[in-house]
This record gives sequence, C-alpha cells and structure tokens, in this order.
Amino acid sequence: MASVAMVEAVTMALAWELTNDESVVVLGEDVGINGGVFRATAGLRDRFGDQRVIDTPLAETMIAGLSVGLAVQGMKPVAEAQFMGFIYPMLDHIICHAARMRHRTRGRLTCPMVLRAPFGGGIHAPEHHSESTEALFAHIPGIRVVIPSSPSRAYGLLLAAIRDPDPVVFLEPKRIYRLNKEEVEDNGEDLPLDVCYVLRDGTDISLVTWGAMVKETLEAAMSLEDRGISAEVIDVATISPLDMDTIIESVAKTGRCVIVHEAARMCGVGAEIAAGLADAGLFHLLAPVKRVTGYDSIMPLYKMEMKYMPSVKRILNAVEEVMGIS
Amino acid sequence: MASVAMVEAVTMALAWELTNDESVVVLGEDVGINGGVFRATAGLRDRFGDQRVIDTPLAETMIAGLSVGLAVQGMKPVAEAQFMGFIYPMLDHIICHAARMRHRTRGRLTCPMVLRAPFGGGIHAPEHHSESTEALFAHIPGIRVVIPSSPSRAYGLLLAAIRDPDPVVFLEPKRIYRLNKEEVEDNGEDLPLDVCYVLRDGTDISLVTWGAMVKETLEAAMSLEDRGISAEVIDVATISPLDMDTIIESVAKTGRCVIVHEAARMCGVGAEIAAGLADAGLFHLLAPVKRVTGYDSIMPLYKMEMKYMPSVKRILNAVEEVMGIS
Amino acid sequence: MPATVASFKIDYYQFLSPDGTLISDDVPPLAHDFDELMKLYRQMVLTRVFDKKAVALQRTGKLGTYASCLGHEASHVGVGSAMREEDCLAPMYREYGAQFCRGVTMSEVLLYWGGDERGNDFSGPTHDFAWCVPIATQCLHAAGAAMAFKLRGEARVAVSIVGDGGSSKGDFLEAINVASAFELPMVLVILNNQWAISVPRSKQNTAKTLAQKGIAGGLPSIQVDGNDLIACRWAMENAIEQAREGKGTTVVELITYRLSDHTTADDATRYRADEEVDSAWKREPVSRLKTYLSEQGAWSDKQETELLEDAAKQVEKAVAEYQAVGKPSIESMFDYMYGDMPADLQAQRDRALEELK
Amino acid sequence: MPATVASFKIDYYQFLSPDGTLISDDVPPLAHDFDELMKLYRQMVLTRVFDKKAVALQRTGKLGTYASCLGHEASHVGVGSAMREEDCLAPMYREYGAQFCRGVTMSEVLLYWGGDERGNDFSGPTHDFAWCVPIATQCLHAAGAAMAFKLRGEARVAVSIVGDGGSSKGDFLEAINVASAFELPMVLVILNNQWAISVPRSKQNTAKTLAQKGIAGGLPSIQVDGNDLIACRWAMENAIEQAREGKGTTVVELITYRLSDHTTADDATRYRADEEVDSAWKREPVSRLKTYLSEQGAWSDKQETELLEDAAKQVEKAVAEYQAVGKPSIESMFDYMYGDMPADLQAQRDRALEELK
Ligand SMILES: Cc1ncc(C[n+]2csc(CCOP(=O)(O)OP(=O)(O)O)c2C)c(N)n1
Ligand SMILES: Cc1ncc(C[n+]2csc(CCOP(=O)(O)OP(=O)(O)O)c2C)c(N)n1
Ligand SMILES: [Mg+2]
Ligand SMILES: [Mg+2]
Repeated sequence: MASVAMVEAVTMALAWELTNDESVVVLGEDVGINGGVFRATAGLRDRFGDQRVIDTPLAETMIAGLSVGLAVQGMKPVAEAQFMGFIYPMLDHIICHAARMRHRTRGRLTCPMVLRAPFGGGIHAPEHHSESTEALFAHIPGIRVVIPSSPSRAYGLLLAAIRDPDPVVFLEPKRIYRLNKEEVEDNGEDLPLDVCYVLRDGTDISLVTWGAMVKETLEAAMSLEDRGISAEVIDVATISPLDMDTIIESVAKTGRCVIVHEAARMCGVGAEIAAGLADAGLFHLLAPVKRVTGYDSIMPLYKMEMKYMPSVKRILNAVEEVMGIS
Repeated sequence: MASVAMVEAVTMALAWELTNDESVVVLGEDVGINGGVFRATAGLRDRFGDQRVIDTPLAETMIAGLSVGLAVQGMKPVAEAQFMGFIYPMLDHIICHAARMRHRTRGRLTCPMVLRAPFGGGIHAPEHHSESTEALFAHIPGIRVVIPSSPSRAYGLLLAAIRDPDPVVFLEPKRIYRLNKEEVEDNGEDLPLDVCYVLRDGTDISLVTWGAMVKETLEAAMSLEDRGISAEVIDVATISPLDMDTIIESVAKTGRCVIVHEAARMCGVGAEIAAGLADAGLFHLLAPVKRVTGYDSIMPLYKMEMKYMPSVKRILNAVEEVMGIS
Repeated sequence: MPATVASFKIDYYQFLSPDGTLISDDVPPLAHDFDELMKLYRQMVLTRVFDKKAVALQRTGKLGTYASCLGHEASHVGVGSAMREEDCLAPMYREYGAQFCRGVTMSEVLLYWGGDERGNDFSGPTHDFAWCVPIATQCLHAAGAAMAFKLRGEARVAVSIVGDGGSSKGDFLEAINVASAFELPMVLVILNNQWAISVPRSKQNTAKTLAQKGIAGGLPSIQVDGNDLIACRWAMENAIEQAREGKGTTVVELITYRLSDHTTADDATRYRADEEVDSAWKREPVSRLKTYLSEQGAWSDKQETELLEDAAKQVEKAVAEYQAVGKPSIESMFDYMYGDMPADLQAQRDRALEELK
Repeated sequence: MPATVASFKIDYYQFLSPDGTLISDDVPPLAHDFDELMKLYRQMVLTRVFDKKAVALQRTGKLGTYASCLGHEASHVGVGSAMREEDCLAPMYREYGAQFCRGVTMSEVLLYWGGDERGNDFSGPTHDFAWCVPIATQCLHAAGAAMAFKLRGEARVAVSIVGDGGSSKGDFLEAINVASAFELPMVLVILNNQWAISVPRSKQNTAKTLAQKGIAGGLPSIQVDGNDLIACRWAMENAIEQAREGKGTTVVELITYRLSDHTTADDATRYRADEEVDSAWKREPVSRLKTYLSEQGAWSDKQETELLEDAAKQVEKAVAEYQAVGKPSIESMFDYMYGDMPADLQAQRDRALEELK
C-alpha cells in the first residue's frame, strides 16, 4: 500500500481507469509530456501513449465541446481545465449539452465525461489561479460536483466520477494537493457520489465544509476541544447532489452550525446548506447558522490572499457567536 | 403619460439614455433593423442610427468582450443576449473582466456596461429559450443583477443600470413583457439598485419573489386573503446586491416566509435569502422557510413547461405547510 | 522583397445552372444517373411538402414555433444522402432534409417543435446528435465524434452543419482549428442561406467567402452552389471520402437562400426586400432539378403528380402519428436527468406526482 | 471546371538576418537611421536586463511566479515603439518590452508579479488595458477599444498581442471576424514564440502559418521575423498606419522563440530539447541588432558597457521602489469593487477590519 499525496492519488485513479477501461481518455492543456502543471497526469502519457493522454490546442470551449462529442460517441473523456479560473469558457457546453444530453434525448444519448480542475487559493499563484466557483456548477441540474479533501477520497471519488454514467465536475483543492500523505490502496475501489463524510464527531456544534478548508476547520475544532467545546466536522465532498440528510442529522444533535467555504458568500454553496437547515432543520436550530466564507469581493493577488480566505480565527469567532460565548 | 407594457418601458428607457448620453450604444444580434426578437429595441435604429444601435455578428463571447472593451474605453454599451439560454459564452468576460476591471486596476479602469437578456419560461418557446439562471450571476462579486417585474420598475431600474458605474446584468422576465400596461412617465427618473419592493403588506406570512413569478405570487396572496390569511409580497428586484434588510423586516413581522422562483432550487437565489433568514432572521422564524421553485431538472420543452414552473397551487401548498393548515 | 510562404484559393462549384441546364460537359457521373437523381429529387420534394405542412400546423395552433427549411432542399439532401448510416450528423435545427435521408422521421420533427423531447429520440441513426439550438456548438460535438472514430480506428465520418451566422461563432472557428490539429475525419458544412434572422451575410464579416475560414486551419475549403443538388451531393461525397481516407476535414460552404421567415415567430418583411426574395426564387433548387430531369426526359408530369400525392399521404400519416402522441408524463421531467437518480431529486419527483396531478 | 472566387497569400518579412547583416538593399529607412535604432536597442537591452533581474528576484523569494520575456525583445519593442501614446495596447502578461516603450514602469511589473494589484495601476498610458491572464480575451477588448475609437471618430488604433497558443482560442478568432465586420482600427499581433507552456506550435494546428487565420476575415495578414527589430518595427508601423487611415485590421505574426521557461514555475527541460533552445539562441534579437549596429560602426563596446551599467542602475532603482511598497490594506480588498459600495459589502468590510487586524 502506497503512501501518497492527494495529487498522486488523482494520478493513481486516472492510471487505474486508463488501464481498466479503454474508452477512457485524458485530455487538456499540458496534460501530456508535461504531466500537467501540478503533475496530476505525470507519467501517464509515457505509460498509455498520446492516443490516451492527449495535449489539446489552447481552447477551453473546444476542450469542453470535444469532450461532449467524445462522451456521446462512446468514449469516457476526463478533461482538465488547467485552473478553475479558465473553466468559464467551458460553461456553455457543460450547461447546454453535457448536463442535458440524456434528458434532451430521453436517454438515447448520454454524456459520461469528467471535467477536472484544480481550484482554490493559497499557493501564491498569479491572477485567476485561485478561484472557488463551485456554486456555479452546483446550480446546474444534470451534472454532479465533487470535491475531495484527502488522498483516499480523491482516489475513490475520482474513480466513481469516471465510472458515473453522467457528467461530473471534479474540483481538486490544489492548496492541499501535497499537504499530507495517506496510505491509499490502489485497488480500484470507488466511493459513493452522494454522501458527506463526518470527519470528527461532536456534540456542541456542526462545522460543515469541503475542499482545502477542511484543514482550517479541523484545526478550529481541535482548538475548540481544548476549550471544552465538542465540534462535529463534516466534509461535504459531494457538493451536488447534496447529502443534506447527514448534515441535518448532525445539526439535530448539535443544534448549531457554522459553514465554512473559500468561495464568496453570496449564493455560494453554503447558502444552499443554510437554506436546507432553515427548512427541514429549523426546529433543531438553537442558534443562527453562520457562514465563514470568502468575501463578496475578488480573490486578491497573493499578497492578500490569506486575508481573503477564511482563517481558523474567523471560524472560531463565528463559533463563539453561535455558542454565545467570547 | 403613456400607458406601456414592460417591453415598451425597456425601449423607452433605452431611448432616453440614447438621447441624453452620447456614450450609450445598444448592440446585439437583431437589435437593429429588426428591433429585437421581442421588439425591445423597436425603432431605435431608425431614431438613433446604426452607429448607436448596432447589429453584431453572431458571437456571444465577442459581444461580451467587445462590450468590455467599449466600456473600459469610455462608452456605455448596453448589450443584449437574445435569450438567457445563449448568455453562457458571455460568462467568461463577465466573470473575469467586467466584474474585475475596477478592482484589478485599483480604479484606473472601470467597466460601466449593461447586459440585457430576456429570461424565464412560459411562452411556448423552443429549447434553450426559457432559462432562469440568475443565480450564476448573483454569485459573481463586482456586478449587479437586476430583475424588473413591472413597466415602471423596468423603466427606472434600466435607467439606473445604464447610469451605474459598474457592470449590471439586467434580466427581463419575458413572460410578462406584455402582460399588463402601466402609466409610466418618460421623465428619466431612475430607481435605486439596492432595494426590494414590498408590493403588498401582510402580517401572517412573507412571500418573497421576483420576475414573472410576481404574478403567481400575488395571485396566491389574493386567494389567501379570501381565506383570511394576510400575505406580504416582496419583489426582490435587485437580486445582487441583495436587500436582506427589507426581507428580514418583513419576516420579523410575519414570522413566516415562502420564497418563490422559477429557477432550479439547488443553489438558486432563494437559497441565499433562506440562508439570510437562518442567520440574522432566525429568531423571527415561527416556521420552516420553504422554497417553491423550478425542479432540479431541465426546464422541459413547452408541452410541460407550466408543470415545471411554480404554480399558484404549489405556492398555496407551501404556505399551508408553513402555516400548519390544510 | 518579402517571400511568399503560403498561398490559397477558394473554388466555387456549380454544375446545374438556375435554368436547369448543365453548365458544361465536365460533370460528375451523378448528372447522368437519373435513377439516383430521381430518388434524391423525391427526397427534396418530400422535404418541401413536409415543410409546408409544418408551417400550416403552426399557423393553426397545432405546432409551436417552427424553423422552415424552404429553399434548403438541395443542400440538405446533398449532405444527408452522401453520408453512410454509420457516419454521424451534428445538425443545427432546420436540416430536416438531411435528417430524413438518415432515417429521422417527420413525426419526430413535429414532436420536437411541438414541445416534446421525444422528438429527439430519433428512429434514425441512434448515434446522430440531437437538434442543437445553441448556435455552432454542434461543430465541436462533431469534432469530438470524429475524434472518437479516429481513436477507435473506425472508418466513420462526422458531419456538422452551421449557418452563415453561426460561422462567426468561436465554436465553429475552434472546430476548424482542432480539426486541423488532430486531422479529424470530419466535414464542416457552412449552410450559407444569406440570413441570420435579420442579419444579412454581409454583416457577419466583409470577407469574400465564408469557406475561407477553413484556411485558418489549413483545411481544404470550397464554395458550392447550394441550390444545385448535383454539386452539393458531389462536393459532400468527395469531402466525406477524403475524411474517411484519413485526409482530414474539409470545409464546404453551400450557398443557398432562406426563402422563408427565420421561424414562424419571425416576420422577414421587416428587414428584407421582396425583390431579393423574388430573385432568390428564380434560383431555388427543387424546380431547378425538376426542369433538368424533365428536359432529360427522365421525369414526367404524371410522375410529378404521383410524387406530390404520395408525399402528401406520407406527411398526413406523420401528422397523424404526431397528434396521436399524448402529453409527456410528470415522471418524464425527472427520469432522464441521471442514470442514477439522486435521493433529493427522487423526493422532488414524488412531491411533483402529488402536487401536479 | 471550378471558378476560383478568391485567392490569398501569406508573405514573410525579414530584413536583418540572424548573423546581423541586411538580407538585401531593399530595406526600410529605419535600417539606416542609427539614432533611432540605438534608441530601440537600448530599450531591448533594458528589457533584457530587467527580465534577468526579475527572474533572480523570484529565485530568491522576493517575487512571485514570473513570466520571463527573454528572446521577445525585438517583437516587444517593435510593437511598443510603433504605437502612439493615444493608441491602446491590450497585452497578455509578458509584453514588458512593449509596455516599457509605452510608459509602464518596471516597478509596476514587479508589483503585479509580486502579488499586488497596484501593479496594474499603470503610470503608462492610463487607458491601456491591464495584464490579461485569461488567454486571448484581450483581443476582444482591443476590438471594443477600436470600436470606441471608430464610433467617436478618433484617429486611434488598438493593438492586442496573443500567443501561438492563444491563437487557437475562440476569442482571438472571433476578434478577427468582428474586426472584419466593423473594419476596426486595430492590429492583431500573434506573438509566436513556438511554445504554449509545454505544447509546441505544431500541436496548435497543422496550418503552415498562424498569420493565415486572418484570412478567415479577409484581413491583410503577414508573417514577420520577430527577432528582427527592423522588420518588427516596420511591419507594426505599416499595420498601425493602415488602421489609422481607416483601412481596418491587419494580422501580424511575429515569429520568435521563448528562450526561457514558460514561467518561473515551469521547467522547460521536461518537454523540449536543449538543441532546440541552443539553435534559437543563434537567432536571438539583441545580439543580432548589436552586431548590425557595430558592423555599421554605430555602436561601440564602450557604449555597450555604459548601457549595461545604466540599465543595471535603472533596474536596481525599480527594485528598490518595488520593495519599498508596503502590504495592501484590508480596505483595498473591498474599496475597488464598486463605484458605490453596497451596504452588505460595507458590513463585510467593517467586520474584516475587526477580525483581520
Ligand atoms: C448561441 C446562440 N445565440 C443566439 C441564438 C438565437 N438564434 C437562433 S437562430 C439565429 C440565427 C442563426 O443564423 P444562421 O447561423 O445563419 O442559421 P440559419 O438560421 O440561417 O439557418 C439566432 C441568432 C441561438 N440559438 N444561439
Ligand atoms: C484561458 C486560459 N487557459 C489556460 C491558461 C493557462 N496558461 C497560461 S499561459 C498558457 C500558455 C500560453 O501560450 P501562448 O498563448 O503561446 O503564450 P506564451 O505564454 O507563449 O507567451 C496557458 C495554457 C490561461 N492563462 N488562460
Ligand atoms: Mg443563415
Ligand atoms: Mg507561445
């Protein structure tokens, strides 16, 4: 069993599917000889050849439309958007075609494609390299949105995403690509695409998050523990469809919830979770549902990016408000 | 004072600004000699010439990028996406440039543009002609999202949108383009871009909606009145930035809220409103916040479109749940 | 003195002149294969008869907005008849003439414009792409199909059709580029009917031809009289053959004219002169081919009468089929969203079944 | 026999050969205007000295990821020096050589790559567009600028620069089309440095030139030796003049080579052979022009030494300025979002001021 970082788990999952499903092709900018700008596809071209791991011209709309065509005609494209900041020209094909092909044709045509993109801030990258706009995809019926936060979940969820009969947007929190290693068995076992992960049991408050923010959220939970506050931490992981049941179950127990995400607050995925609590979860709530998020402003260039992103301190401040302490 | 339908109020506002601000240009597909597929620009080309009212080649990305360039260099482009279903190729320029130009350059460059698009279902239109994806825009910091629901608000809000120093996405609910006429004085007076409209005072429940759904929501309120239930109806109108204060004030009074929108529920703008209530409004809530929305599936072709969209009946069902009656 | 490093030209192909006579003796065999020509003529007439009926249905409230293909018959049948079953068509929204050749049924066309997704569940080649309303996006889907065929080593060709307006859109232009990069087995047809709703060809750009967009990718690119069935069919056969032989993508601009309004929701008199339409009628494809066949003694008035009767019958039958189809079920709003329906959507479905009955 | 309806060619322009000698006597006056050439040579050297320093700053942790422009000096200075102040440049992210000619300062470049938006608040022409990371989008912004100039009747020209990779993107291709449609006063420069990160020019498409993409819009399109300052400057002057005179947009492909890694975050040895880079060094622009000037007796070793010392001083001064700039304020995350700050954002700002200090 190999001890791997999350980005290596991504490569492992791609390699497994390339080996076991000949309809799988990996395509994108610099995914070939260069192995991807984050090395997520490192070595794959040498192992599987340039007919399976394909460098495309520089055109995101094309990559998306090409992938739709490939998927509809029996291939399983795993396309990469080099950074989430460059994914927007792909939206038209994702919204109008990938998400609708099955519905539009009453199941005659389907679109089993995966769109991978590294996302999130915190790596001192240039402008447009630190986006977190998962909410845009979460609003689109007909696709799935998945965000791993550990090597094993990256491996299992990516396998599931590639095997899923419908389009999946798979967002990789690049800040934690190499944060810590984990033993991951390369056994081809996938994970379900519709369940949250309770990373830490707690009784006083539920902290709900995903992606790289799992790190700060767990740190916050730890320091709360020192103060005798027991925080449950949930990694949503499968953003859409959303597993509200697990979240409501948790809040039924704790009565309190703080949602943490890097994206801007306004109409972020945190809003959907809070809305779910305001509906089916309302009578469990002992305190307002707070969201600790990026501001409703542009992710700054790197001098200020850590100021923009939720910090352990900001999470703790919100928890104190919700717990009515300070 | 002229009695005009909403679409005519749009034309009036465009004509006013074309007359009074020479930097204003109207551009898009078929906006010129054809006067727009909904006649929203009817007669403008004849009045102002083809240097002010400009038919463009068929390329939405171009229309958006061209508008950014025009706006940054001192013009005030009012671009039209012929239908919201064709707006997606514009997102890249809206997200990456229109929304960021001021921030990116510390105010050196700004992007005062308006992007108009008819949206929503219910007119028996072909595929892709019935979209309601305002939530995608509401999540983008740096732009404003405005949705009128009456001739006078269309006139005043569009004037304000064109005069605003920043990019505004102006979505026109085409189902009610000609629904009913209203006296609108063509006096160039604009309306604020950051306030909701309380269309109907009530004490038992707050019904929050926008766009064409204002019609069904007011009808629901009327029939509730017959049953002795007093519903307050709020037209959000300025979706982003969102005027939560007015909504919370209303719920502070009624203790109950049902949100109605045509768009899919998951991560729709209704989620943000419900999330606001779950936070600052929590202790006012006597009952769960319900959302009556389009389903998390694709807006069907026209045989079924009215089944997809919220109906008076569905609104009443939700109200009954929230009021605990039936 | 600069060095010329590349030169290009665009050729225009026409065999049958508007008056129905051959322009020269240098014509493809098809020009003398009257059996084949009659078969194709029948397809063109059937398409026109269907189209007329569809417009009538819309006018009488029995059909939603409909995009007529009046005047496109030679281009459509040229494309559709040159393709093999196993090839793949990525149409826009009005290429019925091509699709009928492929096996899509008239009632499916009516269902789609009648607001029913079941119209997209083609009887025709079940791998053909659905109608595509977002302009030009289909060009990239065709590129993906062509890439799938190439990767799997299948001798299949993808064909997409885009309009003169659509040829301004990045999707089409990026398709040309990727076709060049991967040498895809594809044909990119530009169906230039001179109008994009109210915007004339001349406003899309000031270039002499639309075909020359293919030069951007170094693709063989030609212009063809899109009202000359012989030229359309010949050009498409060559282009498809080239693609099948691994010689990559050809761009084919078919020059025709949209004799109808853009759709039944449009009123073309607002933006174009009757004279233009009248003169376009003098070049229209159906009577042109009929004249040729008659002159050649290969077609009689009797055959024409029989054909029209037969076509009318077929169309009536399709209309009856269309009208016999009931409303879609509530379930159908949910059941085709995912291969595995998410729990939350299942719950919305259950509630809808209660609330909407 | 088909009729040829349009023909095109792409010419290649080079005056100064890699060895620093003129290729023929048929050269523009600039070739003998040594004062001007020395001015431009100084700009090229300054750009190179700056670039070297910026890479060093990144290596020592004093600068973020940086995109070097090593080898692009002739292309950049050719573009930048041919423009008038009132013209408008829409750069990508590495055209410092062009921007320095325009008035953008070295410390602004450092601030931008140093993670500070203030780098985009140019001292240079304040109407020039900011650095543009989303590839090729700047081409449409230039088109919009050109349209604004044309609508207002101003004799100004917009110039955008896109890479060989970026020339595959719809934004660039749609810019060509709209430039043609509206006959915009613009120059679309393709800065072909052979690589798009790890993807070679040959993988973007199989066409002979990138310049021929302009033929799609019927635009005059040429190829130029991007390492020949004389050719670059001459070609840009002509293209800009044409645009200013209302003759529309020209596409200019400048052929050069990216001698550096893509950025400091890249390692080009992973994907390209040293031999290729070595041979590219034999064609690089700075020593080429220096050789020419020296051979002509217009440049001495003494002048070279003084130039290098002076350049080093200027760069040091810029680095000092850059390092003297403090961290942006918390407020700066909010204050440039809107002309009128929304109440909710104001509240977020207030809270941030509390929480983040
Ligand atoms: C991306 C997009 N933008 C706008 C529209 C609205 N629209 C439908 S057809 C049409 C004109 C298309 O003209 P052309 O490409 O020449 O095809 P034609 O209709 O003439 O066959 C437009 C603008 C659309 N369907 N998709
Ligand atoms: C839309 C978009 N996609 C991807 C990227 C990531 N990226 C940055 S530079 C680059 C290569 C650009 O190559 P080219 O256009 O030749 O310009 P060069 O860097 O060689 O000057 C890529 C893919 C981006 N910045 N924007
Ligand atoms: Mg057309
Ligand atoms: Mg390059």
